[in-house]
Amino acid sequence: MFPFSFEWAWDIPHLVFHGALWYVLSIVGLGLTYCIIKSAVDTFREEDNGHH
Amino acid sequence: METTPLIPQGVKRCSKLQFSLWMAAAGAVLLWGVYAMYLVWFKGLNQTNMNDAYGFALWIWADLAVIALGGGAFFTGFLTYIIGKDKLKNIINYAVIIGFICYSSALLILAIDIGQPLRGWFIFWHANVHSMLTEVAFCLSCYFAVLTIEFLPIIFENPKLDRVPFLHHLSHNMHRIMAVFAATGVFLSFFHQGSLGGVSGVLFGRPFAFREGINVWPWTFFLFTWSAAACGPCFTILVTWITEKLTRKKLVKDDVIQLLAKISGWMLATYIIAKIADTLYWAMVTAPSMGFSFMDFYSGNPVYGIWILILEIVICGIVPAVILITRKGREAKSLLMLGVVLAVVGVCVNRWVMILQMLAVPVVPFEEWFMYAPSWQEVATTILPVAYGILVISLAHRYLPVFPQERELNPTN
Amino acid sequence: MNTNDQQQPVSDTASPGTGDASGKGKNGSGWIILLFFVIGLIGSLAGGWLFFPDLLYSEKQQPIDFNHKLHMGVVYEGCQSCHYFREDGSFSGIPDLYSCSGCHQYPQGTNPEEKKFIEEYVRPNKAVPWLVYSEQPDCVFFSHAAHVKGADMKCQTCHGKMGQTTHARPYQENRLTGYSRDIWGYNIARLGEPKYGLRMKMNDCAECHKKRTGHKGACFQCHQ
Amino acid sequence: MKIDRRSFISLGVGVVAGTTLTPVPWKLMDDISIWTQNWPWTPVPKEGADTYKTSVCTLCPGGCGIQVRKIMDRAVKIDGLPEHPINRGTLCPLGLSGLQFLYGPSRVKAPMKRVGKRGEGKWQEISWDEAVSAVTKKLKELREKEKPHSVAWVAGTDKGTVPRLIGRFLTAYGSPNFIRPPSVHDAYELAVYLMQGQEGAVGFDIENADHVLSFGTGLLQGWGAPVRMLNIYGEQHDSRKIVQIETRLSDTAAKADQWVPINPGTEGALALGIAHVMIKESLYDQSFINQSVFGFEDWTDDHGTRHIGFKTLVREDYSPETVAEKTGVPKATIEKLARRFARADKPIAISGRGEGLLPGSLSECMAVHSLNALVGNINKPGGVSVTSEPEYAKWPEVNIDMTASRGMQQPRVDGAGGSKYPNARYLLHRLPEVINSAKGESPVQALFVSDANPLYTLPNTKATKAAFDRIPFLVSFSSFMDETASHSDYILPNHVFLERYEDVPTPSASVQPIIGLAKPVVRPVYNTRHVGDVVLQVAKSLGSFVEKAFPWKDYQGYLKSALKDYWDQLEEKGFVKVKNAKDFPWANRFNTATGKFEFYPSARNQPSKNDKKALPNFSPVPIEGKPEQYPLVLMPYDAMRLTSGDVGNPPFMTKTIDDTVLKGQTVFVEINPATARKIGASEGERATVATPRGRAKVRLHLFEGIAPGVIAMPKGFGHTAYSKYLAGKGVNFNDLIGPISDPLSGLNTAWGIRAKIDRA
Amino acid sequence: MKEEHGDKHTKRYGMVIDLDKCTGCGACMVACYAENNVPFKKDETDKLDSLNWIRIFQLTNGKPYPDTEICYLPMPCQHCDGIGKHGHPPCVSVCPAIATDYDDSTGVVSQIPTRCFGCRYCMAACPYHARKFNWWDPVWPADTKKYLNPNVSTRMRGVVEKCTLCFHRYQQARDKAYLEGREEIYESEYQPACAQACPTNAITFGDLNNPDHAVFKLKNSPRAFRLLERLHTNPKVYYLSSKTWVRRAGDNYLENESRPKSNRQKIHS
Repeated sequence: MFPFSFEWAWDIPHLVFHGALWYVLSIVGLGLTYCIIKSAVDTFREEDNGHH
Repeated sequence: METTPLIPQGVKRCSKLQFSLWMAAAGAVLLWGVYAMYLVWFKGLNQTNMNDAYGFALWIWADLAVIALGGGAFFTGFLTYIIGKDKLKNIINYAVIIGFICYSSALLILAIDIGQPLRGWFIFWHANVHSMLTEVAFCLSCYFAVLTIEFLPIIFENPKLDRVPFLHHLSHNMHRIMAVFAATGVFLSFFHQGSLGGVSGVLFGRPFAFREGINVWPWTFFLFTWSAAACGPCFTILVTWITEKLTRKKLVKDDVIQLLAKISGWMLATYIIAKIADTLYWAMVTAPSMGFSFMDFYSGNPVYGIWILILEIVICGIVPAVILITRKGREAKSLLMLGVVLAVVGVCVNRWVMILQMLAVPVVPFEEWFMYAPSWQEVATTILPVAYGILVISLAHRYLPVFPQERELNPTN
Repeated sequence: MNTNDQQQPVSDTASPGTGDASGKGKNGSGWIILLFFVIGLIGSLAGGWLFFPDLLYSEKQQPIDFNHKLHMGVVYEGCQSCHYFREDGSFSGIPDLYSCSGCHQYPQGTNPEEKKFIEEYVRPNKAVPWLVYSEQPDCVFFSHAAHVKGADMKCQTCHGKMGQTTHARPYQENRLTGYSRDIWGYNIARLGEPKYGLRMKMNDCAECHKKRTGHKGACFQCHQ
Repeated sequence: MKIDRRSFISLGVGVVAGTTLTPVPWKLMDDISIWTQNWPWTPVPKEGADTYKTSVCTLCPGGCGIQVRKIMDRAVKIDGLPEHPINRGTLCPLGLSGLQFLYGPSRVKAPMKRVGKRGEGKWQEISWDEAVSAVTKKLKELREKEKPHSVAWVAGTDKGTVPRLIGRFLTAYGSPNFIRPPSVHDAYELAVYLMQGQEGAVGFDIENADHVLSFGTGLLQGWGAPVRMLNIYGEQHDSRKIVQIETRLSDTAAKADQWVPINPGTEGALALGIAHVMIKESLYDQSFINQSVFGFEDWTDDHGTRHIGFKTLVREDYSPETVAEKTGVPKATIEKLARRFARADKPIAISGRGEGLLPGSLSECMAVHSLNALVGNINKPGGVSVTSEPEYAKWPEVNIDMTASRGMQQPRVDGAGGSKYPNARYLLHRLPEVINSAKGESPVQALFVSDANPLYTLPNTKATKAAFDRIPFLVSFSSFMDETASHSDYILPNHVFLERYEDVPTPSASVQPIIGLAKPVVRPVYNTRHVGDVVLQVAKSLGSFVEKAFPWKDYQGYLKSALKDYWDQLEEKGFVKVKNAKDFPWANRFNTATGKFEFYPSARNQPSKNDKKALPNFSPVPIEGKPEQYPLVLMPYDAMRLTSGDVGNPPFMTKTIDDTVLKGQTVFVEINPATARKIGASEGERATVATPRGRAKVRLHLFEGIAPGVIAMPKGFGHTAYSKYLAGKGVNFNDLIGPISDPLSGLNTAWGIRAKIDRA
Repeated sequence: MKEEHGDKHTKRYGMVIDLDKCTGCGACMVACYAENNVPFKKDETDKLDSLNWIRIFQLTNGKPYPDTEICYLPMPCQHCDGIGKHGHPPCVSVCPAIATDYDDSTGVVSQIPTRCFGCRYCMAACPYHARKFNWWDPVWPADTKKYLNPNVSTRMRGVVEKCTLCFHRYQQARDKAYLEGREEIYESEYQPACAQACPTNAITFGDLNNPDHAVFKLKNSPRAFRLLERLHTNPKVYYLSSKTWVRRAGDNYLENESRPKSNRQKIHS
């Protein structure tokens, strides 16, 4: 799963498989992070603006 | 009736007492399952009736079946967010919840099923990228994460949680980019549904299950995705209908259901054509090349006869497909439900055949058919997800605004 | 707590629009939440990195404080004088009592540890329960012959300066697995130069194999 | 400052987020996995230097050489000894399981005294001194009562130093009752004694034979030295024909070049039918028959009475037609069998059923042995010969006192050598009947059992148990909690073969005399003692003449003195091939009255009134039960994966047993599908098999290889003792059958019993 | 049908089992238990819940008395070379955690119980049922722990195990060779416990690529066949039998035979 795990190999099957995996994980992770940060900012901004 | 802040506004819910009794009943079943699960975890898999010939058994079937049925989530999501069938937004929440239940159950079953649960993470860390099961595990977990992400905003819409500003925003923001998650989910689903098909399809030591295909993907890879896309939504329709019956009110408008049914119907129709083609090729070319005749797989044992093929393809394939693609069939409520039920049974039978019948068929000529009946622990742990699903659905339905059309269809005053 | 909860908003609304500072005060809950998050984060980071490793391992003393250096001075064939290959190619590992008592039937010097060794083990003919720093799990087949004879490696390459030690250092045992800490390495993150010889997890084997032979090897090469 | 629930939630989130960034979860995850890989309850075998010790396996009379791999002080594996002539580096499943006897769960760990009722399983551990003095006390008491002859000793074999020691002890003490359990060799030995006048074990030089005609003998199922037979079978597969005459398609029949199915119990008739064809077609060895035999042609005795010879007998009574009718073997087959046998270069005929734990009928044995005479293949390489035991050092004669002398003059309790059965040496199967029918107190007052388990191996277990219950003093020397040990008063556990010295005489049925030496491979695991040492100690504490008969300090000293010249070589190699034997020194020298091979044995006290009874003939052994009531015939069968003798099947071997032989705790009875169809039974069905002697719950296995009307059952199950890995599995065949004494020899001949099947 | 794989330099250890010689005595099974620390339970009659790295099947020709014949067939892991290319046995590629692999230098299919987490996919993949699952915690009663072989790890509950061709003996032989400065390992130095014990010498073991080894010639015997050749699992265990019905029982039908209507013989085990 990681380049430092025993089974890792820099070959095509690994790159395809894990490439896809990390691609998906990145999208999901980035999307989620975006939502969380955006929501936190929204929350603060809203509180600053004083309306609920 | 009650109106605590926990319950969404403007909808009717049953009394606390009635709800508690219902939950207690389901909880008792759940506890039974949990006890069996405890036995399996602490005493080992000897608690099951599995054996060296039946390494996969009831659980794995249940796993495959719930994943196929949970396919409603990704396919409805695909139709809603990517194709843009806006009408389906009225059922997408429920599809997501059902998918969430199915996939969390699947993961739980896998955790019970493996002999060394504490080492389960090896499948990720020491992943063998050539194994279909690895692909299943990764996609399953990732997709489960996606489903959770899709489920969360619905949870945050609970009136009480919605009052928390952060959660309110989070819910809103997640909704906004839901299409991205949904697309990822579709991608993941395509692969793991397919890989589940690949699980048996790649076994070239098992002429009953082995299929040729494209590159590393056997035909079952595509057939499984296809059938999940076809039958998953049927399960969503079925559960929606059961929920409506139990709560005694209409939750989703007919046109929504019928749109979904129509798409399912066409998916099912095309799937079954492909399945028939696959079966013919397998029976006439693949299996004979491995030294087996078609009837070897359907004779010489007390259970598996040609009937199971007829059941799967004709009764639970062609028949529901015909019902669902004809307007008359869809519009007659009882016919529609018959079609939906048959489709659901069909996909379950397919998974059974591909896993359990596969293991029953003797390959070495001097071995006999292997027959198996599950132990109570297996049954209990298989029913556990059902009870768990009922609990989650009940809670979701009571406290979350799952059905956008509910208020409109059931005006409180 | 509850009453606080109820009172707080009152005081909040009591001073509306008193500028930035009070604005923060009003919305202080946000910052406090953040502060608590940071406290939790830093606290757990500190606990996990600083205290956890010591909690995970228990420390044991060797039964006899063995002086490798001293022995190296009096034997002729270096390490293999005591840690020899048997005829069948297997490696003897830690010498058994019989090997030791060849010389130590009677005290050779005045070292109290030697005296202890003779009294507690040689006389009653009891095997010494040495704690092996590099003990591998049972599933591992490590061929000393392949490394020392086949690949001509030096003992020091893996075991470091063990031969030059004058005292037996404490043996740290993983409370969960029962293994020596040497296997994982003393640095919990497995970074930096290893303290005593090489780290001996499978990945460490693989790294060297990859470097020297070009591949990590088949399972059965090193497993039984 | 406002600290509320949300703050704590936030703290929690922080802790979780922080922890994921520490080694804690990841290292723990790894360590927990490593813990599962090394569960403390899953043993880890200790490493260490390995050594190999050579010894000899004594678990059966095969005497295979073994090498035991040791790691430090643990024995970890038994393999065959490559240089041993019997097994040449290979081994049978029993020998390979040897360490399960050493370390297994059924060992008796110390001397025991019974405290509950007999067989109740309540024991008290005692010291060896107490054990020896208890035995001494009883023996003294019996001598004082002038009843030394009421002591009997059942020992596993009568060959080797331990039986000699026991025999010497009994002689000095005053009892003639040394008894060896029955085996097929009783019949062989008696037959060659009668026909050749030679005493000794019968060896079959199958290595050099090219045609083996086996009358139901389990050549590949544990007969003789089992590994020797399997070795021979495997190594010269193409150069030797094996013909198996048997009712059931046994493993031997299956692997034979030809299987001749036969009606049960008619093997003797077939042998004579074959003789008929050979004589009729003049296929016999003319020179041997003309020069070296007596009783082939008709003859006239000293009184002028005319007697018929073997030739006349078989020509008159055993024409292929008659024999075909009796045996069910077609006439053409009989003729072919005869021609092939006769034309072979080195043909051997072998009789005796299965693995050979049953003596069988003397006349059948003689009939089959006649075939060996007809081809003149006796006392020749590639033939049948009598081997004598290698000579050990001679010991001083035993001086005995009056009590002992009077005791020794008493008839043997089993009747062997008496007026009724003058030729028999041991008749253990008669013991239960003798005791049970005795009026008043039991003729056996004290019974010692070593290397034997009569409560399991004797037919009619119920009667045996009743008899043993009448014996007031019962001592077992068994290393294991077997049936006899668990019913005895004292258990004085012997070392198992890996812990003790013992000489192993020439392997059963082998031509080449070999002495093997079992050596202590490991130190005794438990508080056990060599039976030889116990005998010496008992002798010592009995004092006077008995003590004087034993000038040795301990068994090892005694053994060394007995093996004298061989000792060093034995210590080093583990076995010695005794030289002179290879030359077949007894070739064509028969010790009969006529100096010839006698078809008509003159050793019988007087010529029989009925010549046909004196000559090798077919006198069918009646089997118990009425055909109307019991329409089927039940036969036992032996298998390599199941020991049926005194040694209980070890767990490893039980594990190899097919699920068509044993399922759960229930044994299968083999039945022909046609027979099953008649009673409407189907595969795997549960049923009760009933014989005149008992009933047993079984399951049915439909097997085409068993003759219709016959059912078969494996021997070796139905143990009630040993450990849970053996006890309670299946049925002891001896529960279902009783002994039938051969009117000629007294030997047990019961090869089967009538039975019926009641479907459950 | 008898395909050859690999060049002459790599070893391909395998065995040839002469069914004409096998008498079903069970020595191979017991030798295997003893060598490989295979545990035993009270009831071992459920053969699908019984750890056997080599199991003897009894085949019959199904003909009625007295034309019945039986044949014993010992079946260890077939150490398949696999379909198409070298090193793709049915079980190896399916393992999600690489607990089993194909060793290119010896052709042995390994199984590492400590890596295995018990998903049993490999068991489903193996047509020979050569892979066994540890349904129970192994127990060695009384002092039987003492006879455990230190060269073979005991397995824990919840993992798959199978025949390793006694690979630890190869490791030991290799150690000795290293010590003696040898490259080659002699044929006699590396023999699995079953082959060593077999009293009829029915089991021959060696390097199928090495013309000096006995198996090299035997595998080309006209009596030779392999189980289920049509699946292209390409086993390294060859069987010899002079009987047509036995050879037919090993494959579903024979090469030169026209396909029978139903190719499955009614052969009971």
